[in-house]
Amino acid sequence: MTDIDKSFPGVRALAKARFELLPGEVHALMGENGAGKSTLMKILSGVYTRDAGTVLLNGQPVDITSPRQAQDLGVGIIHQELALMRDLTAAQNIFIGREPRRFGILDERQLNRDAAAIFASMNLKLEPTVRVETLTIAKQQMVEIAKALSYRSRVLIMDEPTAALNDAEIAELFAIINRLKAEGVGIVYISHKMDEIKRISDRVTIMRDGEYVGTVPGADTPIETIISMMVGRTLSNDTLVIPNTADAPIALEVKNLNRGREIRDVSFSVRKGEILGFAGLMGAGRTEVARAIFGADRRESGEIWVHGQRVGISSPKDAVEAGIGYLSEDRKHFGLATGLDVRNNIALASLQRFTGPAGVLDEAGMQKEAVGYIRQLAIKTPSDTQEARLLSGGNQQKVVIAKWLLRDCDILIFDEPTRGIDVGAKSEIYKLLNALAAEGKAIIVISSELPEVLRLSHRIAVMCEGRLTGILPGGASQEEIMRLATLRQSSVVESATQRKTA
Amino acid sequence: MTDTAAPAAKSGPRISGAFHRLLAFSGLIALVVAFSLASPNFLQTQNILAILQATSVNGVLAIAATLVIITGGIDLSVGTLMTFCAVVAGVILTYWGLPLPLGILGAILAGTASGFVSGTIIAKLKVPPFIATLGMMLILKGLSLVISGTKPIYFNDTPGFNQIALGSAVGSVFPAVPLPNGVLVLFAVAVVAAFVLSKTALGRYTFALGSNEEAVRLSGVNIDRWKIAVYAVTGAICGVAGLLIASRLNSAQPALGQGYELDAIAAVVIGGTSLSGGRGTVVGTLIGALIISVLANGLRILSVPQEWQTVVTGTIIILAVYADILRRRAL
Amino acid sequence: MTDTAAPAAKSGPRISGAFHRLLAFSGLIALVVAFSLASPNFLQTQNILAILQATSVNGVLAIAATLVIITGGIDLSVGTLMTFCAVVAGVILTYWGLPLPLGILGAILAGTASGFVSGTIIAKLKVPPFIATLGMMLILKGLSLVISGTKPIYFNDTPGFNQIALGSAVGSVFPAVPLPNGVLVLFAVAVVAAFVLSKTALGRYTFALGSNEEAVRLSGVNIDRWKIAVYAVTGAICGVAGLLIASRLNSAQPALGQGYELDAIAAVVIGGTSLSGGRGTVVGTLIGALIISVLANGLRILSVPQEWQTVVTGTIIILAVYADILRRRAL
Amino acid sequence: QENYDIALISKGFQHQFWQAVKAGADKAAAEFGVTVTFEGPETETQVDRQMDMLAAALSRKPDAIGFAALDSQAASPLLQQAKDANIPVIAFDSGVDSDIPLTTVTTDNVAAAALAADKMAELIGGEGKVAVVAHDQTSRTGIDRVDGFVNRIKEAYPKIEVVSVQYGGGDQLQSTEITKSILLANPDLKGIFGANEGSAIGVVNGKTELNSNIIVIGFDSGAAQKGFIESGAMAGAITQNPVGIGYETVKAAIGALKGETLPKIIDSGFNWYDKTNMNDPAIAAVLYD
Ligand SMILES: Nc1ncnc2c1ncn2[C@@H]1O[C@H](COP(=O)(O)OP(=O)(O)OP(=O)(O)O)[C@@H](O)[C@H]1O
Ligand SMILES: Nc1ncnc2c1ncn2[C@@H]1O[C@H](COP(=O)(O)OP(=O)(O)OP(=O)(O)O)[C@@H](O)[C@H]1O
Ligand SMILES: [Mg+2]
Ligand SMILES: [Mg+2]
Repeated sequence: MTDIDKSFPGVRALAKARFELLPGEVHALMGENGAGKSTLMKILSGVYTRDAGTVLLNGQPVDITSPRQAQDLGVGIIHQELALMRDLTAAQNIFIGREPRRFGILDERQLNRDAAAIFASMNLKLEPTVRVETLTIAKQQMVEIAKALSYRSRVLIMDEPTAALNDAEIAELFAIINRLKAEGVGIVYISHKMDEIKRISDRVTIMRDGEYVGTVPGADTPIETIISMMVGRTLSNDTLVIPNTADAPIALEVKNLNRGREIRDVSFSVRKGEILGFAGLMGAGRTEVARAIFGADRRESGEIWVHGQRVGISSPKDAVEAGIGYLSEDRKHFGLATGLDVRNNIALASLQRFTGPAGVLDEAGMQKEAVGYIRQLAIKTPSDTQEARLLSGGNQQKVVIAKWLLRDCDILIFDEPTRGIDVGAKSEIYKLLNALAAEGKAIIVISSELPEVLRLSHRIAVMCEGRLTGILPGGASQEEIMRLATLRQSSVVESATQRKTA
Repeated sequence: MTDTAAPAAKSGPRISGAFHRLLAFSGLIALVVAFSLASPNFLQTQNILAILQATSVNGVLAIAATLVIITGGIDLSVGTLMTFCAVVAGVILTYWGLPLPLGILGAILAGTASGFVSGTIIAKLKVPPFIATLGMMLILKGLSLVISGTKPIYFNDTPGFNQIALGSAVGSVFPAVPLPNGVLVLFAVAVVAAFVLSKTALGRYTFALGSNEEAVRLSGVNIDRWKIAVYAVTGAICGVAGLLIASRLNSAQPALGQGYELDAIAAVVIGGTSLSGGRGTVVGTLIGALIISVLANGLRILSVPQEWQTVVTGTIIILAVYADILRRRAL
Repeated sequence: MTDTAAPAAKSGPRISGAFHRLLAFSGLIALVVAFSLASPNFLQTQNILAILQATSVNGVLAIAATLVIITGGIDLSVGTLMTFCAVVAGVILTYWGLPLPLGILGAILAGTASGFVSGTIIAKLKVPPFIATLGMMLILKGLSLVISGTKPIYFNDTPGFNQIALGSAVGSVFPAVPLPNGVLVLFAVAVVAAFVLSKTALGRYTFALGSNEEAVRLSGVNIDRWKIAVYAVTGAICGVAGLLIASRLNSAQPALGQGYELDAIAAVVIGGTSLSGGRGTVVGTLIGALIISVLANGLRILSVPQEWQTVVTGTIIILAVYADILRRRAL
Repeated sequence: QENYDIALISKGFQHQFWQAVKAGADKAAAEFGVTVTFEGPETETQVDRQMDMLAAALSRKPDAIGFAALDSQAASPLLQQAKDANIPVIAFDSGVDSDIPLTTVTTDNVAAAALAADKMAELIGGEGKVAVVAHDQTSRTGIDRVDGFVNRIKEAYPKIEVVSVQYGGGDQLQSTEITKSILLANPDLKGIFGANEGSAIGVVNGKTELNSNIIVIGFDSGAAQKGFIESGAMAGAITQNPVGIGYETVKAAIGALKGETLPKIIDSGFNWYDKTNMNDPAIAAVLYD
């Protein structure tokens, strides 16, 4: 792909962008949020048509105008934003458009068998007949991957496939990538996780502001070089400082929280000025705990105490009024009001503050705050009145974060806060969380990225199968966390004693 | 949920699934029980046949509407399209004097063609389904009047015609159960539609489109083609409804039909199909249509004054759907 | 629009924005031009006033419907609620003989209360808006007949009443432009609704709910309260429509109203508001309502036979919306 | 005297004409000590809905049925069912094309509308343009009244031209808008015939809104039309005798149940009424509010 241009109303997404992929190569595409990575790959896969430039496939110029044509040419893609049919089953999603038939009638058993075979090849435990809607984001992501694999493409584009995945799944994905590589498939790999790039990529192409910056070999280029190519400067790498919060008053205390099989007798507390990390494998129930505290889902039993007072929370409104904010892991469905503009999304949780007499809104005030956060979080958007759905994935995530920052809660629960966020912005957000903690806020960070948990948390809570299996001090070893994260029910007694000592 | 593990865990949901599916009828059953207690005339063979007969046309229309509603669309033209198809049959059989099978074919083809046009306007011109089918509703309403010469067309010269709805193939075998053919047609349409929805590619894309159209497109499926196909099938089913109503009235009434779309859509939604698409069942729609006709019939049997009939109907429709929501929540 | 960015970048989109907003009227303008050329009687002051007057009731109803449609809901009860409010005014003014302001207040309160009930059923019982308002539509239809005693209530004892729609405050100042008050009421409602939508918290939540209700809930907003508020406001506006129609007919006609919801929703959708919620404008709705009445008026002025009127109307509605889609795509 | 249960299935329910029929039926019910129910579909196009009503009425096993057919052919299987169940059927309003009804209580709509044409001709001086605003393009009464009026004008008054016939569904507001368009399109129009109550009221509304002074002839009565005639906004109207129709229908049904022989047709008649004769007892008796 050479000299690719693409503009959207008010945005120049790509300007003379360039990309080259060899068979059997894993070629990482890097860049800040909004650099144009997804747009470039959507052009390659026929979702968008380019304004200018040429695309060569096997040396032949091609004009890819539809996803169908891309498929026929052997180009497959895993989209950054999940593109699943939520009402259909996993198997039906994977084979949409290519259903096995017998005498013109769908052969559902064959379909499920084929899907099960793909899952097996991915070491994925998933029932083909489960409705996608009921799956967690991570499982949905695995279904997307399975779907892309099923096309047996010669070129496979993976746009942040691991953003929602845990280490185990990532390892599985990398095994798959290595297998495909051996079969001669060319893979475009987009990710903001620097360690992955080092582990998997043969070459790295870096983009900035829609332009080509350069291509470097993956293994022997220092990460710092890549980052500085991405952001145009070098980042400082600050280390974890654990403040002494032992005497600080308890901000949030959760006692004996229960809900079905997902949450079993979870109790913990967070002090003012403390960051409590939540680690665990996919499906451990961390999101469930957060949602139950926040009143997003009903809980069966359990008490929630805020600043030493027991609070009755039966809806998110109660929680917010009690000073609790919750950033959902699923920004598309639970975070962003996609039709509203950036400004209103940022103000959404704090609209009351901008409501004057007679219900009239203070637009100027909203704009001021919104512009402030756009600057602080470096949200790439033409203006604060851009519709939120038109932002790149990472920038959408920043908008949702801004919403909760503006709301100024005493207790913040961040579920996968840096999903899809580039390295530069990530370190900004870490700084921000530290600053918020220093201000005396109590913060819970749920993350599937262990390094993130380790870097941020003053204490680390670990969950497994709906149970809190232990709370470790900050800076604990990865091995210790993994041990608790895989602690099955039989050994819970042990963890209970551990919890007391923690 | 994804555990393929213990069979015990599996059978649990299954039993309760069947039980809950039975409960779906609960609104309908409650109505039937209530009316039976209130009037001895309600649960008589003749009256049950009358209710089924009264359900047949709306039931078929509602099944037609179910398909497009599952795609996340809507079809406001089902009522006037039904009439248009009836008129086409009238023109073929009475004005042109052609044989019965051609009339049947003509009505169904007219429905298919009209659905094809609606579907094309929606898929190709990207006109929202509400507007496209609203336009078609008006166009078809006018055309029915035009081609019929604004008067009813009678089928007196086609003696077999009224057998489509009124004859009783069942009754000729079991005289005790003179089930009208119209009801058989309804069930046949229901079975075919349910089969199409669950077993064919068309059905799969119907759900997929309603679930996430963009995702289907990104999967390389020619969504335009399938969308048009769904509207065409809906049109064909409206053609069947046209034959049913014409047969029942032994005439094609060109002015009838507007307003019928609301009853059809109501049956679909009462039956649990979501207007936002992606989910729905033919059985649900049938139940919805039955609830509407049982209510109408029962209140008449009880001689409830007409102005109160509408009040009660409105209230019970809300309650029936609310009961269904409670049931699902308990699920 | 509110770019704080470079002034150069600002003026660009602004000009084209204004230009495109003008183009939004293009369907309407094209119709007006076409009818003016076809008939010398079309572009006469009196006929224009007649068109505006004819738009007033449907326009107000359509504005009412716009609000709930932006939340992603729907209100099928707007037509019969309008009638119900008219009947309430009739009961207060004629049966009880109370003074005019109480009648006006009563109608608007009745509308608000009914909207409150619909909203509560939708928000608290989670009954889909289609069903809740379908039920309310039937309930209100029946209640109108019941409380009026199934006969029209005349306002002969309240002489000022017909001035609400028919008098001309403008005409008494500028005799050359006898703009009926009904049209002023329509514009007043439009201005207030546009203000509420764009400047107030209620308006913001209206859009937010339609955009992603779950995200709004998870932002700690009491979505039930706001949803109920939107339906209540919609009901209040229906109350205004009830006063308008009653004033125009100098009577509350209890049987009228059903079917009006379709025209109202059509105006909303023709005006570019999406039935899936999250976007819409009052100006668009006004244009939609005007397109409908210009079409009806123009075709009648041209004495097009009625059966062809519906055909032409259907076609032009589709074309007008298609033209609007092309315009947006070019944007 | 037995407490007979008589089911009346009419062509409509909410319109004042049908409410007057109902009033007459209720009056007879009270007088003879029988029970009467009264139902009709929403609009006069909903033939199948009327069938459902008739079917439900049959299930109720009433002693007798009164039936105003929207389409008499369509009803024949159900009428046969009534006959088989020995339920006497009385037709009312317009006739039923069948020998099952024992009698028909009816008005000749064609002749009634022709009388309206005569009056129109007389009032506009025998020449000029007139128009018709009717309720329904396909229902029996709609067709009969439009045909009756238009044909009479054509046959008897060559100098009068019917320039427009439009249908407003009997909806007052829609009829108002239609009238205004007709008036604006034909500034030299002399008169409009409103073919039922809703249409006639709409015509007067439209005329008043445009300050026109054309001649309006209405059909049916009701408080509004009576008021318009008193105020001069409407020249006069044709009235059927709906109260009488309802009354006679119930009376005939009772007669049939008692085994009396009934005449084939019971003509309930029609009258022209205007300011001059409105208060005559004979006319006042057939008008309703
Ligand atoms: N449909 C669209 N309309 C308008 N602007 C768009 C559209 N799609 C993308 N953009 C803009 O184009 C730019 C590039 O977006 P793109 O999604 O390619 O970024 P990205 O590199 O994938 O970022 P991320 O890492 O956040 O996913 C962004 O500024 C984005 O706001
Ligand atoms: N919508 C749902 N319906 C039914 N079960 C669900 C749903 N969402 C999650 N679960 C189940 O709840 C449990 C925990 O959920 P979840 O995977 O979100 O936990 P988590 O610790 O937050 O993991 P993740 O790493 O995915 O965020 C799992 O057993 C999962 O299968
Ligand atoms: Mg991206
Ligand atoms: Mg989670």
